[in-house]
Amino acid sequence: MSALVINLLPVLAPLIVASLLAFRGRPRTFGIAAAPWMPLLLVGPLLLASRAEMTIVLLNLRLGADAVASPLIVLCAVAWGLAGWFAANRIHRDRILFWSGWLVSLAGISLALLAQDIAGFYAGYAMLSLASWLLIIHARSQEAWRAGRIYLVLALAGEMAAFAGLIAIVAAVGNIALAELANAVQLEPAWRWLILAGFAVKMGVVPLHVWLPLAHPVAPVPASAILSGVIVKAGLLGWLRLVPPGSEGADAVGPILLALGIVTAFAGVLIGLTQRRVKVVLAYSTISQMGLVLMAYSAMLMAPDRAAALLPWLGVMVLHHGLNKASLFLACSCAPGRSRLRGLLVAIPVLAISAAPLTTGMLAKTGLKTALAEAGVAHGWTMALSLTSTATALLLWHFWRLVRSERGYKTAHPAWVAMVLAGLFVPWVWVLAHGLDPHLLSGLWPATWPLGLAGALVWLKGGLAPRWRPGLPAGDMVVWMEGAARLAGKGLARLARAGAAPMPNLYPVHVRMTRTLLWMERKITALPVAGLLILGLGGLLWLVARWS
Amino acid sequence: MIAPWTTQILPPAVVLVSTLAAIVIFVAGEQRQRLRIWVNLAAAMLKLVLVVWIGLEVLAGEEFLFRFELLPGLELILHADALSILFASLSAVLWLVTTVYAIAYLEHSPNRARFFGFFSLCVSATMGIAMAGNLLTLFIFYELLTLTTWPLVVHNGTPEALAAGRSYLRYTLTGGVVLLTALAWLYGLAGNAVFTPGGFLAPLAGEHGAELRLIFILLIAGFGVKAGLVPLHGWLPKAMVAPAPVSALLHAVAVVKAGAFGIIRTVEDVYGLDLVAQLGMRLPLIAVACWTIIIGSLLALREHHLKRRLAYSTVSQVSYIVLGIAVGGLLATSGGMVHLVHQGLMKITLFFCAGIFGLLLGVSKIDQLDGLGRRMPWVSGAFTAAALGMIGLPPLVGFISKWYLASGALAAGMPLVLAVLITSALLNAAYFLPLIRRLWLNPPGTLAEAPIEIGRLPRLALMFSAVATAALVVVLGVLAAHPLSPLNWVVKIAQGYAP
Amino acid sequence: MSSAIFVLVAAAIFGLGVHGLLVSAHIMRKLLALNLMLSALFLLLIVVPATIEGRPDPVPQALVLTGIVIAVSTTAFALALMVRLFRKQGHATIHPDIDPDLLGRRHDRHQPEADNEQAP
Amino acid sequence: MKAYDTLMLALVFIPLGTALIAVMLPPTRRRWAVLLGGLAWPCVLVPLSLAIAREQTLTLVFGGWSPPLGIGWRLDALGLVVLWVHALVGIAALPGAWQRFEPEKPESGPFWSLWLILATGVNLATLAADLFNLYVALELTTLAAVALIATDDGIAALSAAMRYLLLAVLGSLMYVLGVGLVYAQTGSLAMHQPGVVELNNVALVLMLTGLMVKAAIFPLHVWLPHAYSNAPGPVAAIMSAVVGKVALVALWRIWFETAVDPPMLLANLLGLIGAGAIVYGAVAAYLQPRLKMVIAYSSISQFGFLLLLLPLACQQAFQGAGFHLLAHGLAKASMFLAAANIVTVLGSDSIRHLPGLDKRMPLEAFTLALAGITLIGLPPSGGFTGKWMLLSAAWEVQGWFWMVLIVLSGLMSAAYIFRILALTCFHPARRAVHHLHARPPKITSFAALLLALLAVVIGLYPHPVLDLLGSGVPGAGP
Repeated sequence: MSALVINLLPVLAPLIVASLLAFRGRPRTFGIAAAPWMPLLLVGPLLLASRAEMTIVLLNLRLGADAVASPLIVLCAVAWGLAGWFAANRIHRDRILFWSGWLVSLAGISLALLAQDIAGFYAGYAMLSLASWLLIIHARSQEAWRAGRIYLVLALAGEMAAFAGLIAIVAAVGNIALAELANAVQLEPAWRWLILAGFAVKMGVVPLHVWLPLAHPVAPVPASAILSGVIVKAGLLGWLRLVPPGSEGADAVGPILLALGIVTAFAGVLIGLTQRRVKVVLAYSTISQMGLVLMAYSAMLMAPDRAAALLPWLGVMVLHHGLNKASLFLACSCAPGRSRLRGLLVAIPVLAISAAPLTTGMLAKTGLKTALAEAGVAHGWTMALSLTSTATALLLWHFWRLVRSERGYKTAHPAWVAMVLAGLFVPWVWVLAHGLDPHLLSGLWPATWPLGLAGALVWLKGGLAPRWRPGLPAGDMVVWMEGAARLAGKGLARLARAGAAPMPNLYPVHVRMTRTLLWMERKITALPVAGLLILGLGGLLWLVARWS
Repeated sequence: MIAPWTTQILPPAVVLVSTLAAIVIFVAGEQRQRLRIWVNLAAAMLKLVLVVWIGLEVLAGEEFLFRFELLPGLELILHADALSILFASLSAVLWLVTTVYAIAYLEHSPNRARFFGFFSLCVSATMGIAMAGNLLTLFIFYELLTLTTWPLVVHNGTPEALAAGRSYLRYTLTGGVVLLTALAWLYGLAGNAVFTPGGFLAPLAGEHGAELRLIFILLIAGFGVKAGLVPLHGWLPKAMVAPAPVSALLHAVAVVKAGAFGIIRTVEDVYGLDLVAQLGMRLPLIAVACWTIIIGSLLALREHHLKRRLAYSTVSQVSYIVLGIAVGGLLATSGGMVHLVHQGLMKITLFFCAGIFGLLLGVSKIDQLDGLGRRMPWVSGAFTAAALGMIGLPPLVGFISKWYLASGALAAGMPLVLAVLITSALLNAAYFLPLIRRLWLNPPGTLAEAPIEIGRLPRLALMFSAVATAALVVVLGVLAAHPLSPLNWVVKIAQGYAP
Repeated sequence: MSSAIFVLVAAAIFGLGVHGLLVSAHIMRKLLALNLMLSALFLLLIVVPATIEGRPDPVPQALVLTGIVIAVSTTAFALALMVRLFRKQGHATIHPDIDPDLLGRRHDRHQPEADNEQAP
Repeated sequence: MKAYDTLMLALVFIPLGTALIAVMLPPTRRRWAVLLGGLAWPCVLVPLSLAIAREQTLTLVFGGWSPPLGIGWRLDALGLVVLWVHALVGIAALPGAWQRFEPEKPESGPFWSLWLILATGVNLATLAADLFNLYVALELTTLAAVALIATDDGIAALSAAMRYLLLAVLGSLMYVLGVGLVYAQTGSLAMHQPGVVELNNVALVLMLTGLMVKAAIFPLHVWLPHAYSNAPGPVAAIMSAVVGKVALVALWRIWFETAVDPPMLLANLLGLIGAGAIVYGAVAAYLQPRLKMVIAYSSISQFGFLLLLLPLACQQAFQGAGFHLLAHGLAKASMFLAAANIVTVLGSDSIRHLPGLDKRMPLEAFTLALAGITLIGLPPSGGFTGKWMLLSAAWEVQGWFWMVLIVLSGLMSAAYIFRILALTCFHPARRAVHHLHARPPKITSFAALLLALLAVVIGLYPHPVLDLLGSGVPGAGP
């Protein structure tokens, strides 16, 4: 019973609080006050770590925190909670809209995290995708609507693709527990690709990344913090849940994903370098970081037997990126250029993400490298990996130069500071808690030289960014996509018009018929005609009778 | 275990309850409003109780059968099996809600006695369809339904209402004629047409294959008119000129569902899916359903009149039922049948809300919905819930149907059907999400401040019915796995057809 | 052999009658034509049946007698009707289109002014 | 046996006697006499029905003179059905006639005795056992009917009556000519022994045509619309219900019972004529500007059905046609009675005055709707039963064309019925008639409603009638 309550609370409580917002007066104020702290409820299941089964709910819903979800649960609890604290003081307009979106997406992600059956997971994921739309369009400016539209189209399409895939599983084995999924069914490759592509939308894997650079700048700061820090990782969860390492046939897709990952990692950086707006730059950096996560995941696919051991390392990467990226987003509205201290507070996550020695970033890189080594990937890949950190460093340098000129609130919000500290320590705690070997010494040099390279480049050319800039729009290729969509829309409209055939108007026919009939009647009413009719009919009958 | 005479008397009783109510209402006349209200509510309650009673008895394995020889060799059979209980309980529940809604909606409007009289008659016709035990009975009540809904369609008496009524009759009576032909033919061939799970025509398939094929087409066409299969759907959008409760009942329960129900009976109880497949009629049926689903959604996408958009969405959604039945197998069959209930709930909620917007604020076009969310949060909330359900968003009922239909389609090895379902879901999103956005996020339009003349009590009644059905949409979705949920009931039925 | 002639004569008279009944305008003429046809009919009834063993068959006689009764009464009645029609419309012919409503024109015998009422 | 003889005698002599008595009574009393007579003779039908159910036919021969010289009567199931329709409609029409022909009105003088003479004629025609008797009876009926139409003296009614008279007499002359030929060939006039009318087609054709004129089968219907629509309501009711039907029944009898297997081709031709009647009547009814005209044309369309019996000759077809005769008679009569009330109140039956009628005269509106359902043949109603039997007959003889025709006819009648209903109940009353006349007593409305209800109810429990008809199929019916 207690297990049920504790596991259900993180999902139900946000929804209840959200429904409180509907009532004017005290309930609403209470709801707004309570909203920021909802994520902390996720700690419960994490500590409890036991299943709860609800046979009558949804399609026999099963809840519980497991190893796969736990890093995300931690991330969600910390990052989302701190962002909520931040939002509590910094969001002033359209609070109902903001908080309802915030709470529903929280409920969604909690359900996605805790659900142990396919239907439950999909339900949570769908709630999350739709509700986070509300966070994106919060500003309701032209730009926001556009970003929201593009996000919605991509998210729904991705969701449907994922739905098709997981329905293929369900059709084969029913709505089984995710834990048994690994080797319950062997899937046609097409379905697996559908699942991967569907969740890749959330992850922002190239070429499905276009919504991130549009959504992050328009969303309010705390919202983009969780979008970029937490929500994008829901896609990763989807992969781990539905295409778990070790499910047969999955290892085949590993190399392709690996290539895709490295492409994403570099593409994110390169396009990011051409951007001028801080949050857009951060969005692209997120894209490239997700590329790294993708590589790690593909490594796990390629080395299924070691997957269990690699899972904690993946957790490290997730935590590291999520927290640091969230703190960078929060920084954007805390006027980081105003004092040295604030500059330091920005610098720490910057360095961490560009994997400076002894930072959590170095841990993440180490994790990734071990993973690749386990997967028996050629040495060249590892080389490329180091180059990605150089690129990231350049991108973040670009960000650093832009962010110092950011204005915004004069005061620095404590949640920001807390987020920075969390980014600094939580991954370490995680490493120690899981007894992982951080490879400190062996990791030093590989962590140092890419940065040095980056520094050199910056020093030589005074930073690439300012001078060399082909004017790519934010969300690069989305422009073409929009054009294509418009054309398709026109086509559909024409099709629909063809479908609706109008009823012919029978009125003139009716009138003519009346006239003719009345004329006829008048004619045959005249006695001679009538008599002739009688005789004629008789004659006809007689002829027929004779003839037969 | 109950007395044998009860098992004979109950099915006709369920049908006749609302007929009696109708007679009382007609006789009482226009002025006796209080009496009318009480008779309506009492009859609805009574019917609900009876249906639930029968349902529980059927669950306990009781046999309900009422036969009456109409013509030599031509019997009027009313029986109660799980499927009829499904439809009957849906209509009973929704009738109750709609009655409350209609009483409030039509306050101070003329011709209420006529309206409620035919309203009740229409429900008893629906009940008859649900309880019908053979094709003839089904046909008889199907025709009665046409007769009793026509006055409701033309109720307003405006020229366009009359035009709508004309086209309604043009379509439905033609459908009835087609059915009659098929019926006579079938009786000529088989001598009888008592519904039997798995069908009873298999023995004839040998020498009469071609005729059976033709009869099947005729039957599907005849029922398809009411079920709104494209291109037989023309009357549906026109009929939207009727008052909101009518359109709600028409779409959610009475007419459209009657057609779908007839198709279910035809496929499952007259032919049996195996025979249908053997006659080579299964794939065409699936094709028609898919085509209707897609075209209906496209037409809805293009429509700017709120109720008409909803109508087109009905056209598309009802074919989910046909699709599920035609695809067959446990999963798809249950998915199709459960959509009978789920679509009913969602669509009636949508029409309730549309009606409320129209009545209170005079909203008829979708661009007049701007910013109504703040003005009427509850109604807009109900609308939103139902619309999201239509899209198939978990954990709402639409999701459950979609889930079963899709997995059924794949289990039957038809990925194309899955593609159709997904496309339709996206199209649904494309024509419902803008409405939701207008309700909540757009700046209030001119109508959002329009004054409301309706009294407080009727407003509450209207709101109550909308919110109640919306609550069902949510609850039945969340508790889909509950042993008494429609889903489980339907799975029980489907096991009878597709073990 | 003789009967053949009679039959032909009867047929001729009948034809004349039919023509008169249909074509002549005045009702009186029509009625005369009617009687002509009747007498042709009686002639036929009397003539055609052969005699049964020597003595004439009584049945046709009976028939003809009855026929005559009917003919007389019919004629009388028709004449009465004609007279009333004449009184009403001033001429004893049947107007070709007796029902103006059939031509779309309004015509209310019961309520002549019910037609041209304005909005009450 | 004797008992039945007296009963059959009563069928004819009660109305006849009452008519004669009525003539002698002072005008104020006539109504009462007629009321007694009109209510008395139907009571005879009850024991007769029982008798018919037991032994299919009853015969009566007068004073030892055997036909053809003497007069013989014969009653079978079909005749019984006709008599029942006649009785029911007659009783239902009484209230209307009662308030229409009050003693102080001039036209009420002859009406009441004519009314009973018409009844006599109809009963006689139903009972007649030989061709010539039939002729006499039909002639009597026609004369009475013409006189009744003429009671409402206006130019329209009078000339309609005159036209009816002339055409009917022409028809009956053709018929009796045929009879003469028949006798000349076979020396017999008995109706109920096959082979009397040999395949000498002149005779057969002459009789058929004559009867078709009297039964107003399209295209020989020209007298009907004006006659019906200008006759007083009760008269129109009784005429549409039985007067035309009697001639049709006679046609059936001659076809099935008297003629030696008539050529199938001829049967099909007659069926086609029936089809033409169905279509033409329906279309014309749809286009009429007056309510009574609509009803009249719908009768033409419905008579077409009864001709379909000839091509579909078989047991079910016979049952179906007989049942349709019953249902249509009741429904059509009720419509005419309702229309009569409407005319009385609105002063006109132009359909432009119908809007808003459901408020002013709800009973009449409801009657029209109910009767309409039967005419369309929607289940459950008498019309549907008849139509269904005909359908299954068509199925049995594999007559696909007839099947389609019967099915489509429902649609066609739906067109004009629903046009009327829409106008009556759902048009906003734009052209309100500015002064309404006194409402006729409720009983008239209820009488009409009762007939319509009956027409629907017999569809719910048709067994007695069907069994009756099933037992008494005409000789030629296979």
